[in-house]
Amino acid sequence: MSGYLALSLALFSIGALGVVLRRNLLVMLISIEVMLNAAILALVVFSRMYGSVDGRVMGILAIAVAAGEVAVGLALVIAFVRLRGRPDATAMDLLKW
Amino acid sequence: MLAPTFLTGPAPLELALAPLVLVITACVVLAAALFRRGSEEERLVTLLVALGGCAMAFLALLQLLDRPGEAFAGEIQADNFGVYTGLLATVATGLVLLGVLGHTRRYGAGWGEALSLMLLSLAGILLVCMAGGLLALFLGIEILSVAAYGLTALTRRRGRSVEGALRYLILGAMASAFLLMGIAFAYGATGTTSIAALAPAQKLAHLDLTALELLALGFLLVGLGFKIGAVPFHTWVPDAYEGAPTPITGFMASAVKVAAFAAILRLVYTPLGTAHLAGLQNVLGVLAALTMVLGNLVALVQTNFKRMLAYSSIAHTGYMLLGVISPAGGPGAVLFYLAAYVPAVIGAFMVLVIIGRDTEDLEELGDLRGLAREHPALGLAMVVFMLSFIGVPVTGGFTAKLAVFSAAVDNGYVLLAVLGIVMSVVSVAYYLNVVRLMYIPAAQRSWYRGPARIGERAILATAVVVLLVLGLVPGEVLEGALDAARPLELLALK
Amino acid sequence: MIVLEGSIPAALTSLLSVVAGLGAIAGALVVVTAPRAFRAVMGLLITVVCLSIEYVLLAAPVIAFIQILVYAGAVVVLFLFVVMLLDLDGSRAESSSRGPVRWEWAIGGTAAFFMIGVCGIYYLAKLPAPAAPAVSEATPDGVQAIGVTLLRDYLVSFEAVAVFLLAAAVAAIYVAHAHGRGEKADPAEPDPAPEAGAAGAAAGKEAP
Amino acid sequence: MDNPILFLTILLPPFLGALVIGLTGRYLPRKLPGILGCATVLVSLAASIRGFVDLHHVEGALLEADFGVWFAVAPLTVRFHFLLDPLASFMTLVVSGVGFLIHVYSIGYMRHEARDERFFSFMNLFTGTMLTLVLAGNLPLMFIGWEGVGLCSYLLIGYWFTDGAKAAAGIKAFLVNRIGDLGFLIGIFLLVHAIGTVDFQALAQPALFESVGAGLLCGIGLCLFLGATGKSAQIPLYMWLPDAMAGPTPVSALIHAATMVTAGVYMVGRLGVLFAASGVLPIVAVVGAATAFFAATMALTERDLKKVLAYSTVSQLGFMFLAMGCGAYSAGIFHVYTHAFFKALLFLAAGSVIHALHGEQDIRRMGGLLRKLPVTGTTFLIGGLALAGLPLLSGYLSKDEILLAARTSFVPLWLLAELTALLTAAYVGRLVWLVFFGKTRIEAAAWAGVRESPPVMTGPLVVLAAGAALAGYVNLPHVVAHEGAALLKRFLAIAGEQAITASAAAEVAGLVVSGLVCFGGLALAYGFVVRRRAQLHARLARPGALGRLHALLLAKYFVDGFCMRYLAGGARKLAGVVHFLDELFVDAFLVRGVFGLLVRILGEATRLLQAGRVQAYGMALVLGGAAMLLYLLLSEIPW
Repeated sequence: MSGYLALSLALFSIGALGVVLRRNLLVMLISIEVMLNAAILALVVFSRMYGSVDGRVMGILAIAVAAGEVAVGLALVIAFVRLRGRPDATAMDLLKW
Repeated sequence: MLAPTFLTGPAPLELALAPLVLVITACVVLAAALFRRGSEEERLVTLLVALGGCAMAFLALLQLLDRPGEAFAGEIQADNFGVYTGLLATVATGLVLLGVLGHTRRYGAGWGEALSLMLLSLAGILLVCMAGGLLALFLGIEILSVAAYGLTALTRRRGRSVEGALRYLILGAMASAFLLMGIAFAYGATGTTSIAALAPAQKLAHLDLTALELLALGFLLVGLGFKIGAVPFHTWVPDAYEGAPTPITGFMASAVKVAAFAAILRLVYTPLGTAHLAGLQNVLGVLAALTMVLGNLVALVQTNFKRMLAYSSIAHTGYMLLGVISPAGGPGAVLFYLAAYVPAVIGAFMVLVIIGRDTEDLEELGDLRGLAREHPALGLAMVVFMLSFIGVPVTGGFTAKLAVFSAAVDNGYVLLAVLGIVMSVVSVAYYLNVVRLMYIPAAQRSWYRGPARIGERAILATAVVVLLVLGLVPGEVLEGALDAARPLELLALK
Repeated sequence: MIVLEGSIPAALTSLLSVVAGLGAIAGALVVVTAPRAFRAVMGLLITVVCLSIEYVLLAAPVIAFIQILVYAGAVVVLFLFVVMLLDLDGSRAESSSRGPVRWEWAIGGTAAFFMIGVCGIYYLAKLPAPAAPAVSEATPDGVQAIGVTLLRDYLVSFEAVAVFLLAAAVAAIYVAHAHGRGEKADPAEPDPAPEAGAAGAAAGKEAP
Repeated sequence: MDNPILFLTILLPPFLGALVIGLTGRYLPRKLPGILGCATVLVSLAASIRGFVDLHHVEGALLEADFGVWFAVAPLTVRFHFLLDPLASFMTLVVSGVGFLIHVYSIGYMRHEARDERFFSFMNLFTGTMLTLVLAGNLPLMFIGWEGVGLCSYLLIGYWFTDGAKAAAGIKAFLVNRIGDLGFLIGIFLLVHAIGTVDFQALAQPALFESVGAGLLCGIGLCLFLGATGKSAQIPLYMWLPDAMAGPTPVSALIHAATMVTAGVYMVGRLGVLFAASGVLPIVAVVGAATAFFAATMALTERDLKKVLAYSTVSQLGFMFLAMGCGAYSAGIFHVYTHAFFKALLFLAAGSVIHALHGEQDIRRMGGLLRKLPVTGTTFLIGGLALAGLPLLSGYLSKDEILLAARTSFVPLWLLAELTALLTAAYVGRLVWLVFFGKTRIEAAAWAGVRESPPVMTGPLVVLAAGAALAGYVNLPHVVAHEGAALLKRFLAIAGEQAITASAAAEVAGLVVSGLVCFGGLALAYGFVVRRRAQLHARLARPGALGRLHALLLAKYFVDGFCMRYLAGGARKLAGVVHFLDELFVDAFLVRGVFGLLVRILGEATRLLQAGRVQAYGMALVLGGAAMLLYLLLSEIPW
């Protein structure tokens, strides 16, 4: 069980790393997907640990949420690229301190 | 013996009625907008429908006051805490809708979408407020967040709007991942998904889940700290607030904030949270201090009114966090603080909406120059809002700060309370700067002309009256807030 | 359904789970390091597939199935679609991945995060063994059990997901819609091109 | 005895007036806002007199009214509870009486303003909040008034918002006041924490404080005193008051001389038992005496007519705190009362001068005005002499009482106070001479146009002058009027007051010394201002930077006489130091330093983070999460 949790944490961390490191907005969104997947893995692991269905049900619904979120994210990226020409985080410079 | 309680207690559907009404109204509005979005009259009608939905949700919630009940396998938990916060958020949304009553022309594109997203978001907020299960709470937060992303990008041709929304979404989705991870660990540590039953597992010789509990709390705090806008998870606030169209900003600063605090209070005051209350208090205490200091100091140097209010909103989050960490009386004080904060912040943003009615968005501080001379009533209302933000007596802000700080002192956080007071002194500078600017004579060119619309008058008058009432005779509301939060406190003090 | 726990040797199961886990991590690393968005999408696909293998090994074949269905079937395709739409790969790969946050900081921070979490799990928590087989088998992970739980215990959440998807759909369609009626580009906004150039120049200055 | 009607008649009219004038003033005939404003204060005054009379017939000399619960946060219940005891009644009379006269005067003073309804609305609001402060029956209610008067002060200082400096002065005043309020609030919290009540009547029981730790009690006292120093412009929070002179002169008279600034003194008197028990009274006395001295030295060299008076106000407030610190509460309140008359008079007369000279405030460009402004000049002279402590005028009697108290409690403070009194007489002499006597330094054309102010302005001056001359006779020293002595002191009977016993000889000696000090100060002024006036004039007539000329002038004083060299030079230096501190701390440090640094840091951060701040924000999420997890794991796991 600990191994699976470590895997989950590793995926979560790598996802976070992707968000922090990459400038491409699409890759950032993909990294967020990795993070969400890590969380879903944790749910399934605990579901297995307790032998209850709850975690799995939560996981299923969380997959739906992740998909919905990515849809909105992609829509925003498209709108952003229309305005600024490239899906680059460094192009987000209109809002400042 | 069971019969009377069954008869008097609310039926399951009654508990879920308010969100249901909102979702149905949202669908109606959306459908109407899909097929007809031409004329201003039609927009007005859809707005009235949305307002009607809010009103019905309000009544449905009001029904539940003092009639606690739970249904749907405990996923809906309509205790007074949930109903109180839900009512507050509903009123806030209603006020925002009322405020754009005269603005059918300005926000032409996306009118129907905006209304339906707002209603859906409110439904999510109500779900958060009345959530009895972790999953329902998470989904409520997700609904309100995803609607908020959409709303922030409502002016999709404006770079700022899209950029603010995109930043909000990237960080928000990241925070959602933290939240989901936290929920997973909470489930792992306790074996249950019901918030009320979220208790540490029994310690057995070969079994110790304490670390899981702590991981759960840590992840949850990141996710919820993000939603309430606590430093260092606050960074989305100024961007999203500045980028969003102003009425939407008002909505985010009021209703969404209510939901965020409802969520954090619910999760801190579970058996799981109270088992590690000391650690949580320390962590949140540090966050509160950082939040108060950073919010106020950065607000000082802002030139954009919306951004300034965003940082001020962060600062207020800091004050409220003091209440969150004070088990005795704190949660109630936070509820009351929200009640006093919501009208002021909506009012302040609405003044901005009103003066920019005929033109582009006016949102720089300089745009307020001379406002009070030209429109004394607007100026006066704004003065009241600013004073309430500062916490000057007779306004609700004073009573609210008094309640929160005295709760903090009561719980031994004297230094934090002193810091809070010091920081509210610092805040005087930027709030009064607004007042000063408004009284400087200037030939402003682009304010609205003509008399104020009925909705605008209504909302400003309501906000001012509510603030004064909360300042002068807060008794009833304060009692109500304290009572509503008492179950949470009892959990911690046990 | 197809593979139930216990029907294959334990050693093989653990080997498979290790391999799949490494695969998932490798996929995630591809996401982080891929120079092009297209490859990052492929990395996500690897991770997703490996994870679904893990789910099967965790006696959760339904969720594995849904994972493949939703992720490989919808999310990845959606990403690919957007990548093609924006025509990213052909014209410009990310010239330098060196963002504003330095490599060392980012890796150090996330690694610290990971280490703290793992220490918590490995050294501090004494986790229970997977629930006794009796319990596990008493609640077979059939579609039926999940369905019943979903619609009995999580009815509100189930409905809430519907509302969520509605909200997401409205938001996404509205935001991505190209030609709104009565809309015009905001004249108050600066012209994107010079802005972007300036930002690029600024970024370039910071790089060395 | 309950008498809600009385309280409503005192409190409501100004508030109603403020509301009506503020909302409808623009549509009213030209003069109506002013008249309305005066009328409402008159009603309050009448009711205050009624209350004063009633007190004499009431058992226990206490009237109260309770308008229900304001709020209840366990363990604290705060009610809308007002009380009128002799102390409050006396203050009410001062506030509404002097306030009424100043309102009348304002009609004349503000008639050139295009829209004066805002002014009268704020003035009425101020009167209402000040009365709330005075009549409050508990600390939070007093805090309403406390904040309210600060707010009105802010609004009125910045009345001419057109002027950036003036608006800044308003903000500075409010900000400094808020620092004091911070102390006040913390004091209230600590009080609730320690004792659990904030009711003045309950707090007048000495037994209440016996069980509280000395340190905590001292902390409470210090915090509350910090509040008092903010409102009453004492060291270290005095610097806002001179700047506050940017407001219209009636505002200076009402708020920054007669009423609001005395709120701190009033608060100390209100909480007399608490302060006596807390052991901070010596600190109060030292701060008061020090403030009195420093402000007086600064008044010596100030060149702005109103600012001289402002420093003088700070100095006199110092005297009041000295009295409070010596436990002679009634002496302090007595000085509040006489000071209200003569300082309001001085400000109004100064306003009349400024009015006549079309805004000129530099005393070096005045002189000889007595001929042109006989009423103003005479009344100013009376007020000035009362301030200087000329025997038999009101200031003499009240100041003497304070000096007596200081002498019986701590001799060095007494000596400092006598020295301050000497300086007071000196700067009064200098001021009066430079403004009203000698040859005029006003240009001929302007001189010809100088006219005495209209009766609506001089009327109040005359009334106040009578007050400034005679107001002291309510509290004669014991040695003079054996049986009828100290009427005021016996009437007030402030709880916690320390009895001061002095022999008849000592009293007489005190009276004589006070008189001598006054004459000595005037003589000093005569010697060094009047006799040297020719040189002064010659120097100033030359073109060039006035500052350098003035410095040269001062250098000449150095050479001329050791005494003046010590006084003026030292004062100049001291003033310089204080100004420097003020500049350094408030302007340079707070405004330019901290804010400037902040802006620069933020600017840097912006530059660094401009490209893709989202990632940096995400990093904050990760790092913050890591830190929180680490802390939680480390603190909660038993190792």
